[in-house]
Amino acid sequence: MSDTWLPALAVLSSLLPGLVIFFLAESRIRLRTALNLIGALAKIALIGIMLWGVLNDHEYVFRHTVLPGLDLVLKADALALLFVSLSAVLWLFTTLYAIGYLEGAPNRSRFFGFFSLCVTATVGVAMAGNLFTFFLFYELLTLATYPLVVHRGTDKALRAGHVYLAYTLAGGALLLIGTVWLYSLAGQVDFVHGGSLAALPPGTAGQLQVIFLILIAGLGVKAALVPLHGWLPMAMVAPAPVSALLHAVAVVKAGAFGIVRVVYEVYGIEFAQSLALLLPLAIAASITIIWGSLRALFQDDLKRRLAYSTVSQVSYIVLGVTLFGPLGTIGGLVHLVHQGIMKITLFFCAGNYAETLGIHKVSEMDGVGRRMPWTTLAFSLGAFGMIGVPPLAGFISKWYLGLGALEAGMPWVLAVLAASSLLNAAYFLPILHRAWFKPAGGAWPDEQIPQRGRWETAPLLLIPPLATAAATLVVGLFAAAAISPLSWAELIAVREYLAWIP
Amino acid sequence: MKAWLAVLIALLCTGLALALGAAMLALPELAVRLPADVAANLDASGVAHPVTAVLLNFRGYDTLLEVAVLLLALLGVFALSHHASGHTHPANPAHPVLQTLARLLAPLMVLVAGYLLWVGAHAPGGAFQAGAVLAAAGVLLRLAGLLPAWAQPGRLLRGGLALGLLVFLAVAVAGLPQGELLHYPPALASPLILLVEAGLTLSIGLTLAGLYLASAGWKK
Amino acid sequence: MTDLLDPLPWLIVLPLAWGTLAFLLGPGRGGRLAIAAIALQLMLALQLAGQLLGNGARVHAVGGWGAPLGIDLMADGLAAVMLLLTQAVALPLAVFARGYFAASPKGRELFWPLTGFLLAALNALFLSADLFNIYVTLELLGLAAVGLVAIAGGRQPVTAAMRYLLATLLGSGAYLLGVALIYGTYGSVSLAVLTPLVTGDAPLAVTLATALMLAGLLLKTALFPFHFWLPPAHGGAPAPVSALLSALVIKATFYLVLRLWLELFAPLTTVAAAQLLGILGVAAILWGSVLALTQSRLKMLVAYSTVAQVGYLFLLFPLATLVPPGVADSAVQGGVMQAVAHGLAKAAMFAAAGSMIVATGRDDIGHLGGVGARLPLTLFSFGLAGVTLMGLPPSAGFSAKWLLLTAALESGQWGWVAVMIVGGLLTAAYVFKVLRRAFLPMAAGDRVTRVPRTLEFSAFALALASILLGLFGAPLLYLLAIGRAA
Amino acid sequence: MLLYPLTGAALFAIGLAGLLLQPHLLHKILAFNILGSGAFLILVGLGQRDGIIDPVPQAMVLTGIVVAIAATALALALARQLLDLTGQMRLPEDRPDAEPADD
Repeated sequence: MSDTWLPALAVLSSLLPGLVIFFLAESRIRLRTALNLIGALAKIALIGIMLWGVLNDHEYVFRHTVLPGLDLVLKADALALLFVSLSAVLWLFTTLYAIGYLEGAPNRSRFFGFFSLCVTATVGVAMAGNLFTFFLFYELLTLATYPLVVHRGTDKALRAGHVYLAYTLAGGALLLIGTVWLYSLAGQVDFVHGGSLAALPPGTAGQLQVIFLILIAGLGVKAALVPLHGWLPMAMVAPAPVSALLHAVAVVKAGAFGIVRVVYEVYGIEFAQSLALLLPLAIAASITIIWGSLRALFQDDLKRRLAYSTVSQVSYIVLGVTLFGPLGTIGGLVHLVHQGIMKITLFFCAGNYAETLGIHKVSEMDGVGRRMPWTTLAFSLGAFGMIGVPPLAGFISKWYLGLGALEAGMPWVLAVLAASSLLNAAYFLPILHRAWFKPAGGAWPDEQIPQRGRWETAPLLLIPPLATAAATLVVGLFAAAAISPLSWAELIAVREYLAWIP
Repeated sequence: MKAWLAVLIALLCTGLALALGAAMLALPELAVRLPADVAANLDASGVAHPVTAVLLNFRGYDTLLEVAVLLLALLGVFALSHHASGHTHPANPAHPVLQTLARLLAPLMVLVAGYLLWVGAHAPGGAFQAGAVLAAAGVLLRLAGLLPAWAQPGRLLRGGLALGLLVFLAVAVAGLPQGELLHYPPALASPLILLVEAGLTLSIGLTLAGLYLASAGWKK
Repeated sequence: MTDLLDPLPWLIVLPLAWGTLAFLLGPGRGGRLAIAAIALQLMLALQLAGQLLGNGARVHAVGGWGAPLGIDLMADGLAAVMLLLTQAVALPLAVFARGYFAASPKGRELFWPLTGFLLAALNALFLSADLFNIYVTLELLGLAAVGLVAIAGGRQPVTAAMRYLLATLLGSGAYLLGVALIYGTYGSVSLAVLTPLVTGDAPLAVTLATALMLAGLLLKTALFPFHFWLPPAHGGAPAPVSALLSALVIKATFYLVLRLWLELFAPLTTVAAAQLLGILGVAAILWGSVLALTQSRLKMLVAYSTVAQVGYLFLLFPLATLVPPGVADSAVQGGVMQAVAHGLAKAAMFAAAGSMIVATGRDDIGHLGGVGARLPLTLFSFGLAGVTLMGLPPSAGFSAKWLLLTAALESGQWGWVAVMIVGGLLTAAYVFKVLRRAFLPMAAGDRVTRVPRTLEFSAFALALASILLGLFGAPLLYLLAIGRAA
Repeated sequence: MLLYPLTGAALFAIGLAGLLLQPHLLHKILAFNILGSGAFLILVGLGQRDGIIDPVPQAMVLTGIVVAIAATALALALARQLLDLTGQMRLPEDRPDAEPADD
C-alpha cells in the first residue's frame, strides 16, 4: 500500500505547501518559511526511504487511469531517484538561498508558490513512469516557471518570459505529437529497462525514426540543444534563485533527463543504435558543447556567461547517453548530478556578487576575492570543477565520458571533450584571475549589504553556495563510495544494459 | 449591402423555393398515419375535438412549453422596460365615443372569451383563442384611455400572469403517480383539461395584453 | 410513489417552477431560491446518471401515450452528460451571479426568472426525443437567451440582443421547415419512429430537411461563418449571463447537431459534408483566436475565444464519419469531452473576468495591472481555465485533445492534428496576453478593489472542476457510452 | 392537393430573402413572420396531402403560431428600444464588435 503511495507523496510534499503558500498574506513570512522547509525536508525523507528500497531491488509504482488506455504512472526506479535526490537536495538549498535573496521583496507568496510548483513538476518529470506522465509534468514545469521568469515584471523580464513560453510551449507541442503518435503505434509506452519498442514490427522503423526526431526536438528545447537554446541566455534576467532552478535543478535537467528516458527506456539503447539514431544525436550534442563554450567566451555579463556555459555543459549528459556502452552512460548520468551541483554553486555566487556589491559584469569583478573571499572560493571550486580539474566533480564526468567514447569507438569525441575543457578554462580562468589577483577598482557598483564582522554578506546567501561547493569536492573525492552519484550511476548503467551485458 | 450579395441571396432563395417544390412533388406514401391514432384515442382524451385533444392531451407537453415561451417573451419585454426612458404617463385622452364603445364592448368580449374557452372542448376554440379576445379587450381599453400602461406589474398582476403556467405545471406533476408527466386519469381528463384551459385563458389574455401594454408607456 | 420522485421529468418541471416563482417574488428577488433549486437539480441529474449506469437508457412517454401519438422524453448517456454539465455549471454560476448583481445591480431585475426558463429549456432540449418538441425547446432557449443579453439595457447590449434574436429566429425557422418536410414525408416527428425509416435512399425532401435543420442549428451554434452574432452578445451581457451563454447555450445546439448527425441522419452523412464541417471548425479556430488576440476588452477576448473553441467541437465530425468504429468512438468522446471542458472552463473564465471587471471598475485588458496581487485566486482561476482551453494536461481540455488527436492519427488524418496543435498555441497566446498584464504592478490612477469571496470561489470551483475532470474523466466516458450503438 | 405546401415554399423563400435583405427592422420582423407562415403552411399542407385531415400538424401549427407571436412581440420591443436609444430602426452596418461599449 505505502509502496504505491510513496511516489505520489513525494510529489505532493511540495505541491500541497505550494498551493497553501499561494493564498498566504505577504506578511505571513514565518508560516511560509516553515511550510517551505517542512515540504523540502519531508521530500528528502521520502526519497531517502525509496533510495533504500531501490538499492535493494525494490520499485515503487503509483498508477492512476486518467482515460481508458491512458495511465498516469509515477515510478521510483534507480534512474528517477538519481534525478529526484539531486533536485530535492538542491531545492532545499535554493529555498534557503531564496529566502535570504528575496528578503523584503514584493509578491513573495506568489514566488514561493510557483517555486514549489516548479519542484513538484520536476519530481514528477523524474518519476514519470511513461511518456504521457512525463509530458504532463513537463508542461506543468513550463507553466510553473513562467511566472518566476517574469517575476520582476520589467519589460526585459516580460520579453524573456515571452521567448521562454514561445520556445517551451512549441517544444511541448512537439513532445505531444510524438507521444500521441507513439501511443497510437505501440499503445501505452511505459518506461522499462532496455526499452519496449524493439518488439514492434520492422515496418514501423521509419515512423519510429521520425518520432524519435520529434521527441528529441521537443525535449531539446528545454535541454537547450543548439539551435533550440535561444531562451536560456535571455532567461537569466530572472532572480538568481530562479536561474539556479532553470540551470541546475529543474528545467534544462528535465529536458536532458527526458532524452535519457527516451533513449534508454522507450527505444532502448541497442534498438536506438540499430535505428542509427545515436550518432546524429551525438553530433548535435558535440556541436552544442563547442558552440555554447565559444559563445560563453564573449559574454561580459556574468550570468550570461554562465548561461552559455550551461548550454555547453548540459549536452555532456546528452553526449554520454549517445555513447553506446555502460561507461558513456555512467559519464552522462553522473554529469546530470555533477553539473547541477557545480552550476548551482556558480549561480549562487553570481547572485551574491549582484546582491552584495551590485556586480553584474565580469569586468566589474576586479579584486572581489578580497571583499568576498568565501563566495569567491566557492565560485572557484565550481569553476575548476567545470573545467574538469581533478579531483573535482567535473573531472569524474569527463573521465567516464572519455572512456565511454573509446568504448563506443568514437575517438573524435575525445577531441570535443578536450576542446570544450580548454574553452571552459578560457572563459573561467580570467574571472578567477580578476577576482583574486587584480586590485579592486575603487568603489563597488552598488554596495547593498555591508560587511558585518566575519559575514561578507547575508548568512542565508553565503551558506548554500559554500555547502554546494563543498559537495563538488566531496562527490569528486569520494566518488568510489557506496552511495556516491558515481556508484549510483553505475548501478543504473548495469540495470540498463542487463539485456546487453552477458 | 453590396449589390452582388443581394443578387446572390435572391438567387439562393429562389433555388430553395424550387428545390422545396421539387421535393414535395416527389414524396413517397406516408409511413405513419396519426389521424387514425388520434381518432382511436379521442374518447380517452377527455375532449371531443381532435385538435384540442392533441393540444392539451396527446401533445400537451408542447403546449406547456409554449405557455412558458409566451410568459418568457413578456419577461423579456419587462426586462427592457426597466431601462426604457420615460415611464407610465397616463394614456392620452381618447374620443368620448370610443370610450363609451370600449365600456360597452369590454364586458361583451369577456363573455365571448368565456364561450370560446367552453366550446373548445368539442369545436374550434379553446384557451388561446379566448385569451386573445381578452387581450384585445385590454388593448381596446388602453386605446380608449381607460387603462394605464404597465411599466412594472404589481404582485397581483404577476400572479395573474403566472397562474396559467403554475396550474399547468401542477396538473402535469399530478400525472406522475400514473407513471408519466401530464398523465391524466381518464376519468378526470376533461375536468383537468378544463381547469388548465381556464387558467391559461386568464394568463394568456393578460400576457398578450401585457406584451402591448408593457411597452405602451415608453417615451415616444 | 417512486414515479412521483422520478428525476427525469423534475429536471424540466423544477426550473420552470422556480423561474415562475422568482418572477412572482418580484424584481431582483429569488436568488436564494434559485441556488437551492439548482442544487436540487444537480442531485436529480446525478440520480438520473446513476439510474442510467444501472439500467441503461430510458424513455419517459409524456402523457402516457407514447410515440408517435404522444411525445417521448429519452435519457441516454449523451443526454445525461449534457444534463450533468448544465446543472454543474449553473450551480456555481448562480452563486456567482448573486454576488455579482449585489456588486453591480445593472440588469438584476429579471435575471433569475429568465435563468430559470433558460435552464428548463436546456434540460427539456437534452431530454426531448421529438423533432417538433425540440423546436419548441429551441425557441424557449433562444428567447430566454436573448432576454438575458438585453437585461443590462443600453445601446450595445440591445443591439446585440436584436442581432442575436434575428439570428436565432432564422435558425429555428430553417429547423422548423426541416421538421415540416420530415413530417410531410413520414407522418411522424418522433426520433424513435423516424430513425429506422430514414435510409440512404431517402427522398429529396429528407435531404433538404437535413441540410436545413443542420444549417439552422449551426447558425445557433455560431460556427464560423455564422459567428457574427456571438461576440457582441456574449461580450456585452453581464458576466453571469455571458458565462451561461458561452458555457451552455451554444452547447445545446451543438448537442442537437451531434445527435442528428450520429443517429437520425447517419445514413445521409457523407465524408464531404463531414470535411466541410471540419474545415469550418478550422476557420473558426484560426479566426476566433486571431481576433481574440486583437481585442482590448477582456470580455470580448473571452467571447472570441468561444468562437474559436466552438471550432474544436466540429473537428469531431470528419474524425467520426465513415471511419472504423473504434476511431469514431474516440472522436465522439473527444468532442463531447471538449464540450464539457469548454463549458466548465469558459464559465470559470467569464466569471473570473467578471470579478476582474468589478474589481477594476472597467472592462479593459490594459488596466488589469495589480489584479494578480489583489485577486490572486481569481487570476489563478482564469489561468486554470486557460490551461483547459489550451488543452494542457492535466485538464479535461487535454483529455478531449488527446482523444481527438488519437482519432486523427488512427484514421491517418494528419491535417487535423496540425490544426489542434496550432490552435492550442494560439489559445496560449491570448490567455497569456491577459495573465501577463494581470501580473504587472498597478498602473498609476488605476484602482483594484476587493470583490466578495463568493465571486472568487465560484469561479475557482468551476476552474478546478475543469482540471479535475482531466484526472478523473473515465467515468464520464462510461456514462457517455450508454445507449450509443457501438 | 399540394397547393398549400407549394405556396408555403414560396412564402418561406420570400420571407428568407426579406429577412436577409431588408435593412429596416420592421421589415425584417414581418419577413420572419412570412417565413414562419410558410413553414406552417407546409407542415399542415403536407400533413394532409393524401386527403385525410390530420389534426396533429394543425395542433403543432397552433403551438408554432403562439411561439411566433411571442418572438415577434419581443423583437418589436427590442426594435422599439433600439429606436429610443439610437434614433433609427436598423442594425448598425459596421461590424458589431467594432461598436464602442457604453458601459
